[in-house]
Amino acid sequence: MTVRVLFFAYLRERCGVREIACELPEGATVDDVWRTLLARYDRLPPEAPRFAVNRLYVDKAHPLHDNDELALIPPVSGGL
Amino acid sequence: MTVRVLFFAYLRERCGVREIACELPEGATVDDVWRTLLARYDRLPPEAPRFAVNRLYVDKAHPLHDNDELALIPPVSGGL
Amino acid sequence: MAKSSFRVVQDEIDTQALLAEVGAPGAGGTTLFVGTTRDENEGRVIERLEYEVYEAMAVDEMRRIGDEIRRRWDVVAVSMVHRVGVVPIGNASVAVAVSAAHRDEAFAACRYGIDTLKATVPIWKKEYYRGGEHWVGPCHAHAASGRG
Amino acid sequence: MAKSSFRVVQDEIDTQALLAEVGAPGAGGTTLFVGTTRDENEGRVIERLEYEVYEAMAVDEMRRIGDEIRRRWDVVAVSMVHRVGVVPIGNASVAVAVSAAHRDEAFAACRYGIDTLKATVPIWKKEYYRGGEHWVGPCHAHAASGRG
Repeated sequence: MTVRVLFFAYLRERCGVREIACELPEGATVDDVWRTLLARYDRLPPEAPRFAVNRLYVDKAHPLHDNDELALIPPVSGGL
Repeated sequence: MTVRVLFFAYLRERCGVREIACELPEGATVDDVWRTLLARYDRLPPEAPRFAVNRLYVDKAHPLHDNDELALIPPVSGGL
Repeated sequence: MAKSSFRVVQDEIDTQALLAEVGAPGAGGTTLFVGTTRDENEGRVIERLEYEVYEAMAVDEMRRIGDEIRRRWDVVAVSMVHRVGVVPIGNASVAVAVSAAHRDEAFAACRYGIDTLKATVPIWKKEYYRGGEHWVGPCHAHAASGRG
Repeated sequence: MAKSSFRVVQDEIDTQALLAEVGAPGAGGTTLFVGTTRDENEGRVIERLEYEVYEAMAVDEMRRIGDEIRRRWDVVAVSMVHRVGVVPIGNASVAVAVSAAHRDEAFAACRYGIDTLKATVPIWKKEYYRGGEHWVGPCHAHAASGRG
């Protein structure tokens, strides 16, 4: 299955990418994607950000499905 | 000494007067004026309103001076 | 730059001007409360609303509330305005705006401002409804009079 | 008549329109919070501010906050708007307006609205100051880079 992964703010700048497609085995979770990204992007900080799947916050154990949109959400700072 | 007495809202309507001048002996207090008014205006309710002298809330024992402006302040209801 | 003001007006309240005047580059948050005249009170359908004011004291009293706010909270500016005379239903009758570096102060001070204004500023509301009229306040203030 | 809305905009926030849309004859009180960009943060003089947004989720998240407000408090309408892109210093970057029959609800719900928006809505602020730039957030988000 394929999942779109979105990068924002300092994660986007650090990794130099706004969006990638990830090929994953069936049953993969958010955490599986995160480990894949850590291996691929040296400049990703080791502490995980928050995650959203299809625009809803989820935890790392959340199972993914084909065509899901997974966003890495660094600490938000709107409303200031 | 002379004190101006101001009537507002339902007290103004009940007594049919907006402002009167009161002649008072030296040393008179707000309470002295209130008793005078009770004797003069049948339709004044017996429970006293709040009082302000020269635009500041005062208690009934407040001593008056010549040319003071004494306002009868029925329960306020602005800000709604 | 930021300016506090305390006013009684006869015409529409300009909330935009109020927000603008309390604003400043150091003020990160502004809280504005706007009180609007309602079409109903305790089951009565209100046809008209009129406010009477002891204007000189009302402005002084608002200024004193503003001074107290500045003593209690670290705010940038406070403005208050009350409309008097006939106020059409659904229109703003009162507005309180407070700007501060942080929103805790802006919220607390604005809340204190409207609460204290309602308790102390010498303004009186009269409701006209079908069949009578009524000075808003405790029950002895009722003065219904046959009209319809 | 009253209308709730949840928006991300690129241009000036129209607080007047926001107040108008949440207004209704049954709404006696409206509380509006406006957050304004400041010229200073932690001792740095800010020259420019830019907000990045995950727009689709930001709007969804604001709508969820609005739903939660309506579950918790007896309000008439809730509107939220956040400006993104470059926001000049001293301009409104965010506004939350809540109308209710009574001011307790209007204040509590507005406060909850801005607090929750700040905690959950996916928007990020970047400050540009003399000598660097910085994504606002916990310290690991610092990314100063020589510019001047």
